[in-house]
Amino acid sequence: MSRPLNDQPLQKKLKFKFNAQSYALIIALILIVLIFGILTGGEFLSSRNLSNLFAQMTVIAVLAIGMTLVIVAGHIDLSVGSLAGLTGGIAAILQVWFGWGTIWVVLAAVAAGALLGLWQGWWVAYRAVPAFIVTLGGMLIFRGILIGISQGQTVAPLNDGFKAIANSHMPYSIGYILAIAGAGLLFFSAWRNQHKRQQLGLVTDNPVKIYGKLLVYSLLILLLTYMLNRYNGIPVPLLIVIFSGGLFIFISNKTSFGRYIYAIGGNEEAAALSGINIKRHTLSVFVLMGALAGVAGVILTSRLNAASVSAGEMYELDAIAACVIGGTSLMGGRGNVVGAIIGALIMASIDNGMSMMNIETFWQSIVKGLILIVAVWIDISSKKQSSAA
Amino acid sequence: MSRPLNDQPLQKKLKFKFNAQSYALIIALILIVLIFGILTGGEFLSSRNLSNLFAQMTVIAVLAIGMTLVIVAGHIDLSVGSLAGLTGGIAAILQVWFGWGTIWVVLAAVAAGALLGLWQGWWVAYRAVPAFIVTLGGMLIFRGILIGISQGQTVAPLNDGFKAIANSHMPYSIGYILAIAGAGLLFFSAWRNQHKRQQLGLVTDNPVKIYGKLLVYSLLILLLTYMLNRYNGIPVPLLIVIFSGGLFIFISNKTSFGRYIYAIGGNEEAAALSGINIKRHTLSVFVLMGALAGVAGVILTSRLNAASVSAGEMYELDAIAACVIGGTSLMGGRGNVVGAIIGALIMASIDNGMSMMNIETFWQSIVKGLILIVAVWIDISSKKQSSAA
Amino acid sequence: MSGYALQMKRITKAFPGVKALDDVTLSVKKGEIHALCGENGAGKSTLMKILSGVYPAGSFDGEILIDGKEVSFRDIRGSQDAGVAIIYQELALVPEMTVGENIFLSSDLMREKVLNWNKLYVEAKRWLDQIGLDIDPQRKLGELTVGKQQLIEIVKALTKNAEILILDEPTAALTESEVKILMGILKDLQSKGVTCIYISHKLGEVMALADSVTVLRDGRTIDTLNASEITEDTIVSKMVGRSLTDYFPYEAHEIGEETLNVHNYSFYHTSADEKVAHNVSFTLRKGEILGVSGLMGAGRSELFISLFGGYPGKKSGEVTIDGKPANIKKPSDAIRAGLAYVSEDRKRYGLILGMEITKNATLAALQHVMPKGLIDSSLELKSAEAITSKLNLKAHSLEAKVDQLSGGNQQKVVLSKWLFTDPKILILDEPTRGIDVGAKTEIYKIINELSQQGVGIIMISSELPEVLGMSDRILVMADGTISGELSREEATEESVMKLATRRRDNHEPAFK
Amino acid sequence: SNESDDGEASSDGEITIGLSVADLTLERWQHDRDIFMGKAEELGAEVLVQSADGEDEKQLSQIQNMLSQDIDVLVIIANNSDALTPAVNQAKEENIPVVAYDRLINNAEVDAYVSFDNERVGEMQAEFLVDQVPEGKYFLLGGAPTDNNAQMFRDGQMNVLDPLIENGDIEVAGDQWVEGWSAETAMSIVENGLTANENDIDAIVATNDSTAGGAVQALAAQNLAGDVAISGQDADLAAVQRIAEGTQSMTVYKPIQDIAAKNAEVAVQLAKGEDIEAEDTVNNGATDVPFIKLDPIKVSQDNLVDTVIADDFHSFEEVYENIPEDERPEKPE
Ligand SMILES: Nc1ncnc2c1ncn2[C@@H]1O[C@H](COP(=O)(O)OP(=O)(O)OP(=O)(O)O)[C@@H](O)[C@H]1O
Ligand SMILES: Nc1ncnc2c1ncn2[C@@H]1O[C@H](COP(=O)(O)OP(=O)(O)OP(=O)(O)O)[C@@H](O)[C@H]1O
Ligand SMILES: O[C@@H]1[C@@H](O)[C@H](O)OC[C@H]1O
Ligand SMILES: [Mg+2]
Ligand SMILES: [Mg+2]
Repeated sequence: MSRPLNDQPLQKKLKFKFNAQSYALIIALILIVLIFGILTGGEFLSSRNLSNLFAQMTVIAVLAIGMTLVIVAGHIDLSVGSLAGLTGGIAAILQVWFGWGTIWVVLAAVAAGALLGLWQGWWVAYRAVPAFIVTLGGMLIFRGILIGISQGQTVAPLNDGFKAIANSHMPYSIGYILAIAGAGLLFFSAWRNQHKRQQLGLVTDNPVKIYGKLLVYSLLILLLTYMLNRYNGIPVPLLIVIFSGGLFIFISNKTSFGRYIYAIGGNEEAAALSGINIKRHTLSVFVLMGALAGVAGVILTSRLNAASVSAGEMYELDAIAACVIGGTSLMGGRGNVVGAIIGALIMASIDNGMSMMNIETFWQSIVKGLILIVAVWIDISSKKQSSAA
Repeated sequence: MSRPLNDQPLQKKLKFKFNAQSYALIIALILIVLIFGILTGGEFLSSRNLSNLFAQMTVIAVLAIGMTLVIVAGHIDLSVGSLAGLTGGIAAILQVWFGWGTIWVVLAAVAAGALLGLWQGWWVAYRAVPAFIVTLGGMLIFRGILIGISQGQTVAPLNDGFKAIANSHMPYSIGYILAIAGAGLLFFSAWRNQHKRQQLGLVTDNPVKIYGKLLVYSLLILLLTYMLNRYNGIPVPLLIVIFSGGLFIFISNKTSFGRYIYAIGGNEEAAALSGINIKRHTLSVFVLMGALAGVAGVILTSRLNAASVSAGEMYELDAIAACVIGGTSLMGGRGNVVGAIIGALIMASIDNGMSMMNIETFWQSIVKGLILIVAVWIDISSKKQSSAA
Repeated sequence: MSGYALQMKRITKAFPGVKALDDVTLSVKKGEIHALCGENGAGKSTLMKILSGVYPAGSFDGEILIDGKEVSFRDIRGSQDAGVAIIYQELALVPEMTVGENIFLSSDLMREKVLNWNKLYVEAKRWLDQIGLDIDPQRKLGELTVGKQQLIEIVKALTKNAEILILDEPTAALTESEVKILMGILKDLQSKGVTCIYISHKLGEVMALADSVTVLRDGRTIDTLNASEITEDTIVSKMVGRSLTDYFPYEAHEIGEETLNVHNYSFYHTSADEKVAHNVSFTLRKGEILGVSGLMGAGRSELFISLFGGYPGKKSGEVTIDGKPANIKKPSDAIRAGLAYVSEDRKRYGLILGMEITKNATLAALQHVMPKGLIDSSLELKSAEAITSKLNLKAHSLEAKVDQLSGGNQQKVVLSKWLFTDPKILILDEPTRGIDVGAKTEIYKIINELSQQGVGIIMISSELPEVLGMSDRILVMADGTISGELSREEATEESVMKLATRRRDNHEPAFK
Repeated sequence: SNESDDGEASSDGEITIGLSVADLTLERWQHDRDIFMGKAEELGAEVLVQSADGEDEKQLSQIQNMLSQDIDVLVIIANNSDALTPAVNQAKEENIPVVAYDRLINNAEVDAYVSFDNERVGEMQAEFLVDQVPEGKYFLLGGAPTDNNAQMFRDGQMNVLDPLIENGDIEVAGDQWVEGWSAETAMSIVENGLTANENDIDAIVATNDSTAGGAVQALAAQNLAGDVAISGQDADLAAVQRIAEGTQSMTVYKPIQDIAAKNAEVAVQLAKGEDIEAEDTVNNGATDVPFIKLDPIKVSQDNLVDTVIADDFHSFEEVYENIPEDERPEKPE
């Protein structure tokens, strides 16, 4: 053939494109953070507010993590808000009315979430009812059940152990240990990967670039830990988000299950023709989403030290918005967990910043709506530019 | 070549398939109606309740009519509830606070809806921001504006003229005249179509079958008119639904605009290369949706004789559900207005029937969720069966 | 032992309204390359989908024997485990995923609980190298051209080390040189004892490869020919039920005045920095058939899509139609100016798959069925019937959705759509891709007919015999420019290939 | 059309009451319903109950549906005082008497209004806080911006606070409304408010108990629970428990026993065509409505036993569940 198939310049451009895309999101986040920082005279960036911010984003972040997989698989889940409310209610009822211990209560909530996820997944996967309808139905059903079993009452207060889940912080020293361990892990896995690639004779990236990037990340992690330690320490709910996020990043990149989900969402027919079991995998996605809704419900109840019948209302929309802001395509096949977490952080920052500024509520609605549109627009137009480049 | 184009048996089978599909929906409706009829000891089917039922379905039906086009074009509109609330609020404010006459107020509400639709359409069509995000933003923005301009107050009461829009009925005689005219129109257009096909030498359907079907329809129309006349007459809002429905059926079947929307939703790239202006048509769809939200807002305010800041909350989900129940595919390219109206009727029947039975609220939620899922499942499995037959 | 690697006996399969297969029998000997021929819609793909478990046991009648043992597959995994690998006619790839992932999507490498990416990419690289493809396995598949994607699909099947390899029109999107690579691979596999079933409408390939040929027609087995019996004429006559004397029914026709003039035309990628085509100039006359040849990636499709207004990005140069400057910014301008463009990728750019045949056919010229400003559905049906029957479209009803048609018939729907616009200038991009010989001949006849009516025709094709056989004049493109022009008399395979492989830097400075 | 029987008890002699509840997903209305039904049955009436889940249009539809079921009297807990005119008018056309329960219905012929005064509730909240914290920084935590009542509570609060704000005794540290009365939103808002004011907040005017609950959680995280005065309303169980513990200062208890029973009585009287007694009237834009006014009660640590517990609204054990036995007040008989 006349031209080498793998002309170098093309590849470089591709690299750049990937970066521009993921950076746009971070740039949007930084912009929002800076603007609020300035408008609140620095308060927004105070240790204490950062701590609050991370605690405030957790429920949506946990839901968004699961939602990413659901959307990547080509579906949607409108029931997560109700489901978080219901599982949180179940947790509270079991503890307050029946005196169950915290561990059992948490397990029960997560199991209930997974079970109801299974039920929804069954309709979607094996009965081919569109997820929109199944989960809209679920939204009504779960809320109804919650009202029914709690008789409309707010169930409170919970045990200290349960309260601690969302309201405690890591001791400073452990915070630093975790941060350093995390950074170390990053370096180690990068080194191991480079090493393996060398052994296998694969192209290795420029070490300066790789380790340089990791250095920046590590410094950021340490800075954040320092900031949070200046206040009460790393909030435990943030650790839950990091842990669930890590788990789901692993699932989506490192397991066949994860890759199959991307394949199914990217081209269901091709996936089917490749022998992938569409139904079983779709079912599993909903089970995982349900379990995460259970986790979110536990955090929600723990944070409020109470479960109320309206808990979690409308969270589904926030969670979906977080995913889309984070670059997940509603057409399926494309999306990533990190983006969704950043999306949740952006959403929480908007709410937090405006409430710090004490803006009138109706203006908050309007501004939030506008920022949502503009943030996604920036992301999209940067992608277009770079993919056309 | 070996096989002729139009061999008869094949065509008949296709016809049957089409019918099985559209009948499934009607069968689901009839089932629901019968069950409630029995459970309420006939009350559900009383003239008076039918009259209520039709008045209760109008707002969702009007929204669902527009939503069909939006979804067919491959988008979604989550803002319609807020937009109906806002336009309804604008109508009330203009009349109650500024003393505008009813006609002007209605025009202003519809124009405001169209304008805000234009704004959203612009973001979707010309800025390529996913409709989900644009209209989620719109949902927040419009609700915020409503709270801002009404200062959180309920605006009431309106003029008699305005109140009449959703609360009056057609005199009996006019009701019958309309019914007979409608039936006549059906026959006339069927006859004209047959005639044309004959002239063009196309296969014509069996006249007994065609006119027989029309006869059944006509009798149904007359029966319904009779039932409604036994109470107060045909409710005016029902006429608005019929009129908007008719208009949009016409738009989608008879105009190039409608055809192009289906093409765009079916395959945007192919549509673009066929010379269709994607952006302009997408924009127009949102403008139409906005205008219909304006109509819905007017009906809502007229019905309550008041505009409140929470008006229309969550209606978007009901409207979308009505479309999906009616066979519109969330993937775009497929859907029809009649189905959406029937979908809205099904949703309203569920609410009405359960409230006639005085079931506890939380049970209503649960049962509604279940019926939603099962109704769509019946529809889908009937389609599958007939296409696999 | 029968010596047969595969026997399919009395296979019958019906879809709603269509009996796709009716008592079909297919016997394939061990280690042979067995070609499966038949018109569009004859049932070839359906038969192979039955073999590969897409249509599971129970959804059809008949039996399948592999190595003489009866098998029944519940799903695709079943056939994979029995050593059957298939390359589907429609690409079964995921554009959003990397090349490497796509290659191993259905393999054990991807079935491990925890994936070893490094190993996967090394393996992918090894397979790609083995067949001479220098593609980075970590690239996103969607960024490759259709041709290369097709090759990836082939690699994907090869990695399964199958005993029976089915290729359903693997070369539809390949260039001649790529076809040669593929043939090499197949011969190599054959020497290793792999049995192949090869489906193609390109009889040249069938002649070059096949040890035996089974011909299907209208869902029935017509005959199986052994090596000694295979000639193009026999295959064709068995396929269509009569003999076709001339595949390229070129008829001398009157060539009129100039209709399209393109002068110094250049256009850029959307990023505006890099030119895609550079200073292209050519003319087209009324009634002329202008062939456009070139290697894959020469920029032919993009040039004509750009001329048609379908390519974003800056452009420069003059285009005149019938002497008047044409300012074409978007496809609707082009249609109004009398241009029509039949895309090479019908599923993506040609059809609304979920729409009825009728509506697809009228989409680009809807105003023709709107006498009073509104769509007249009777007239629409009538018009669609007229135009599709001219093309001999086979469908059980014109109100059927396009996605139920076989590939060839889908192509005819696209053609119908553009013919319905009454074009002055018809651009055909790979018009016979995936089309059976009979239909091809029909399309050539239509091309002739149109040229006789004075329509200027541009036929982009990667099939040299087709270009040579049908064109009045041939443009050859290389690297985004026109590297030469040949009259019908001058044109031979050699002269065209010489121009096609000419590098731009030989005669032009590189793009800015 | 279906003529109803002129307010007389229907043919079988039993009275049917239609009770339209604004939103049964809130704890308080469940109490209302239960007590109302108990009292009505005692008086020999049957009750049909529907709940509108806080949606105006749904309430209208449900009232229409009840009217088609031959009820003798209609009792409405309006979700929105201004949005039910058509429903009441329809009832009037059919000669069915209408009682406005807890919330007035404007611009329509209502036969009786039995209620606490919503504005008065707001005043009580503010009065209590001002008593405790006469000078200082106040954080205003409004109700749902889309709830009509939230506006009325705010009006009442401002009646008390405005003069003090003007003379500088009280400084407003923040003013935020809580979407959907959500506890979690309230918690975030108060967290942010505390941060923005560096914990320098002396009182929080929370409009109901669920938002107060979220606020108390935010205070607890700063070890401020109990140090910052905070109001509430509804006497939800969780709230009176907080009052017992000292983390919430007060709630406004609307003796539901009274209001529910009174409404049931009035409804039965109207259904029988009897006259009702009311000291007051209130003009709703269409007519002077007989107003049977009930007093809401401020509940704080001092009078828990005499109010919610004495009324059997909550039991002594429930209320003091989280208080060690020896620190509990004496259990009443
Ligand atoms: N899913 C389906 N639903 C309905 N009919 C189908 C379906 N798939 C194939 N058919 C019909 O079955 C017949 C055989 O189709 P098939 O795809 O096997 O043909 P083919 O020989 O592969 O043609 P081509 O050369 O065009 O690829 C055709 O009439 C086609 O329309
Ligand atoms: N999706 C894509 N991403 C990157 N480059 C592309 C893409 N599609 C086409 N190209 C490049 O654009 C140029 C022109 O391609 P084009 O498809 O027009 O060629 P062609 O001559 O029509 O060949 P083909 O036989 O493949 O149709 C080539 O350099 C090709 O590599
Ligand atoms: O009692 C309150 C009610 O009046 C209001 O409408 O909603 C919130 C409740 O706390
Ligand atoms: Mg085929
Ligand atoms: Mg091409």
